[in-house]
Amino acid sequence: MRDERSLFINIVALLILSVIGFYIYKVSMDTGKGIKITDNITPQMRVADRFMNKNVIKEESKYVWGGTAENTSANIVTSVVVDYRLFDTTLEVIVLFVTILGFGFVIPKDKRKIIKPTTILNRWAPILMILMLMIGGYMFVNGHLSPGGGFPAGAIISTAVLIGVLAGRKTLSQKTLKIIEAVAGISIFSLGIASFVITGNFFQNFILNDRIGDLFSAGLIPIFYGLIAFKVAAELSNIYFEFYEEC
Amino acid sequence: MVNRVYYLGLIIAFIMAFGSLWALLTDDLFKAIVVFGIVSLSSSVMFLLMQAPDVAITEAAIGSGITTALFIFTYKKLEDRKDER
Amino acid sequence: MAQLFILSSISLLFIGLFGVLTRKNIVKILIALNIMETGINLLLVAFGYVENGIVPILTSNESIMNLTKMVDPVPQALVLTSIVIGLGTTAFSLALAIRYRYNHNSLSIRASEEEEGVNI
Amino acid sequence: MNSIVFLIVIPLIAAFLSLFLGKNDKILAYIVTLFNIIFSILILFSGKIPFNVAIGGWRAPYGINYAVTDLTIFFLVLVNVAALLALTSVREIMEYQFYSFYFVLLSSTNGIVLTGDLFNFFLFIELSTFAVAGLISYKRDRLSTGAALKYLILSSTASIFSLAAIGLIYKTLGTLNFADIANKVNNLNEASLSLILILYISSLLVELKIFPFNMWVVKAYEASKTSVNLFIHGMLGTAGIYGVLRILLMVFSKETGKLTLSGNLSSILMLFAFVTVIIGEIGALTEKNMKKILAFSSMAQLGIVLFGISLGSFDALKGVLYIVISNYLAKFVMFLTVNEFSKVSGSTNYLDMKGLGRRYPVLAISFTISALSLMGIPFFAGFWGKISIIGNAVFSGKLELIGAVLILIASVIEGVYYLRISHTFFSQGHEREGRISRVYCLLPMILALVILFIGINPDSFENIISILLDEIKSPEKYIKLILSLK
Repeated sequence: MRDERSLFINIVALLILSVIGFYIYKVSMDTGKGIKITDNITPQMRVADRFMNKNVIKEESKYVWGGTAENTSANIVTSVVVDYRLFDTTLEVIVLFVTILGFGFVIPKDKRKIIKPTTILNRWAPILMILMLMIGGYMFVNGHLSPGGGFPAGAIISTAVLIGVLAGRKTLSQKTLKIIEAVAGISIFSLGIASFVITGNFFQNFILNDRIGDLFSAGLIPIFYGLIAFKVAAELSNIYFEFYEEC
Repeated sequence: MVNRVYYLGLIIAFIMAFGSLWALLTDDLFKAIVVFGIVSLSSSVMFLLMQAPDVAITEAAIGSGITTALFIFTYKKLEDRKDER
Repeated sequence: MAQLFILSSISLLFIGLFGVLTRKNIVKILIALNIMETGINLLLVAFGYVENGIVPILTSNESIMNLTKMVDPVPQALVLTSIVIGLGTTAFSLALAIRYRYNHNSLSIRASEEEEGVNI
Repeated sequence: MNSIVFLIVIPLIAAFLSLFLGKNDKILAYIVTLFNIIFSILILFSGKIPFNVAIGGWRAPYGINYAVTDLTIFFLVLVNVAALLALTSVREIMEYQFYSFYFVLLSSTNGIVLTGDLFNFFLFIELSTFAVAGLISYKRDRLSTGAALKYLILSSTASIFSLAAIGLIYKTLGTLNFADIANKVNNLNEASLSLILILYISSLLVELKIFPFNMWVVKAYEASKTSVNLFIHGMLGTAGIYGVLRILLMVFSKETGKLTLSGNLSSILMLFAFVTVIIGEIGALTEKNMKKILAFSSMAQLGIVLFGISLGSFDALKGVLYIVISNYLAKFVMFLTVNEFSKVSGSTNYLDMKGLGRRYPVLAISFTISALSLMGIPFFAGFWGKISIIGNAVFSGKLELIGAVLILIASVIEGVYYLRISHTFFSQGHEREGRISRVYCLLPMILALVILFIGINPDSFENIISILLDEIKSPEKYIKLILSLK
């Protein structure tokens, strides 16, 4: 009885999938006129062209390495994430905030006891933590020059807290984490409002006239990435504390 | 040179496809979680082949590392509950 | 190369969808959902891929000359967002799953119907 | 008018502040909601509509933009007023998480209505999904956990589809801006367009409670508090209707000035709407639990709305707007009434509410008025909607004719179960101890009077609707507004 039912569900699912697959195949083979899904379109035919040439405001502007532009982040993905589409990123931070809030709200409060750690873990934990903090810090400070950025940096910093938890060392309390989270979140939006007061536009990068490729370039981007990193780290560390009892 | 990269991509694509099928069809929950972690990690290599190092780092840290850790914590918590009964 | 990327990501998408539709264990469903999310992220980045493209990061003056060879940065930016959303979904639904297990003493998605005595 | 972004930023800051305020959260919630209402009404009367705001100073197709037009401001006021009305039904002290979720829901529904960017729209929908899932699971008991889990899994599956659609749009048209897409959509292949649309709409259909995505509705309504039901109905549902209107009719419409969904898609949507109406009406007929009945009924009403949209004519659209407003008001009256009655009778089964209508005639009469409006009895608000949808559908084609007959049958079924409930309210019952304060009777009465006013005097509302229809008729104005901005 049970097996027959699961077999039936499997067959129905395969049918649905094959219908969708057939539909996608048909669409990709369709020879109507107009742009097709299978057409080969390069970034130069999309909005990305302006992002890469950094000429959204002035059409004919050009830039060189070490010069200034409307956006001075050397990593173009970062410039899209934290400047051209900054509002998306702030909303993403809110998504993480809401889900972690819901996580802490819903999860049952019987926490695991930490088994007494071995000497090796206990000894090496501070060194590992400092290493993790350094890598995370490097990542968000250099987010506008090299791959990386606030989100992985936050994740790496939070692993430092995780190691602390597993090694049974007292690092942070949940109350502190909550305060870090709220302060970082509020300051992201206050920076947005500050830019409204200064320039008249929300979430504008109002520190200008620096050079592409410098460590201190890209205006507000490193600041935003730093705030995001601390917020993400605080939120993810909160998850570990929900699972494990603090020592 | 291009060929070698292509074969690497092919191998990773097979690993991902078989890994995800295995993760879904196996009965052992813990095995499924670990295999899912492998799938996620190999997808980050795939991102690297697609010239997207930013995404690769984020996927490796968040998609592969922390998501898998969350699954394992959940598994442990559910195991604890089983012991009580 | 682009074809390989698109095909592999679509296969992941379909395998994940199959899992979401057929699995009964909630944690399994969440794993399937995550596989789907990985697939969609790969698909989005694959849409921005250019044959023999280079990384969209400026390292010197020559890379500014090579802007036309760069892969599309916008899908990568979107995927950065969608990865974090995936983490959020997973975290929230795992917490709900734990609570569900405590309430129903079962991880089956149809647990409430089974308890009510509906004959399946 | 760059300050329009405050409508979204202020609730988000309040969401962070609510972590620390404890019992004062309720006051903060009222302050923020009132701020949103007053701000949106100020914009309505500022005389600067329509205008466009580029966030961060990046102009329209490149950055994210917020466009405020007549349609936007209409739904903006509806959403914010719904938030205030629903907030009045929060009586007991809630934990701070409730208010955090509420603030995020408020800001995300405002954002859904305001935004002019595809990916931003998707993010706001995700945000509202998480907030609603948190609100549904607020009770943390058996029912609510399961309901929230199912809702979360369903909507995240649907959101993955819409993410695929966003990717396809970006691959083919190379842009994410609504106006730019509407500008370029004529170049797109017919088959590709329908694939993209069907993938993208899936996440909206979850919000609209349409057939393949509606198994979450009944359990979620049953498991959650009345205020949460009102949040889902008034804020999320209204914003979802706005999304469908904007995306189906203005962004992805192939011919300007004419409503043409591509042929297959409109019949698919119609079939979905039929099944939704059938499920809703039959489900409501067999249920005894008032909350479940209202959930099924709102499902059926939204099915009618989708049917009207997929008809593809402007007269039907007029009817759709009437049904939207009538359903919006009527469900508020019904949920508030049921909330009060169930507190007195101690259960949500309507058979236990016998005789309450005699003691509290104001509430029961308001309930009956809104039921009559939902059924489409002449000279109630819903009548003008149903008459123009049916009148349009009868002469359009075979499938449309079936739809018209189905709506008529549905009205009869609605009549059966709603009048059964009203009859139960007014029949002889035994005495009870609980009392309902007069203050709580006031709000349903006012809303019922509004329904009556619109029904008797539809010309007053007709003016607003004709302004909205003018905007939908000419998407090129929207395109011009956004793309010409420096």
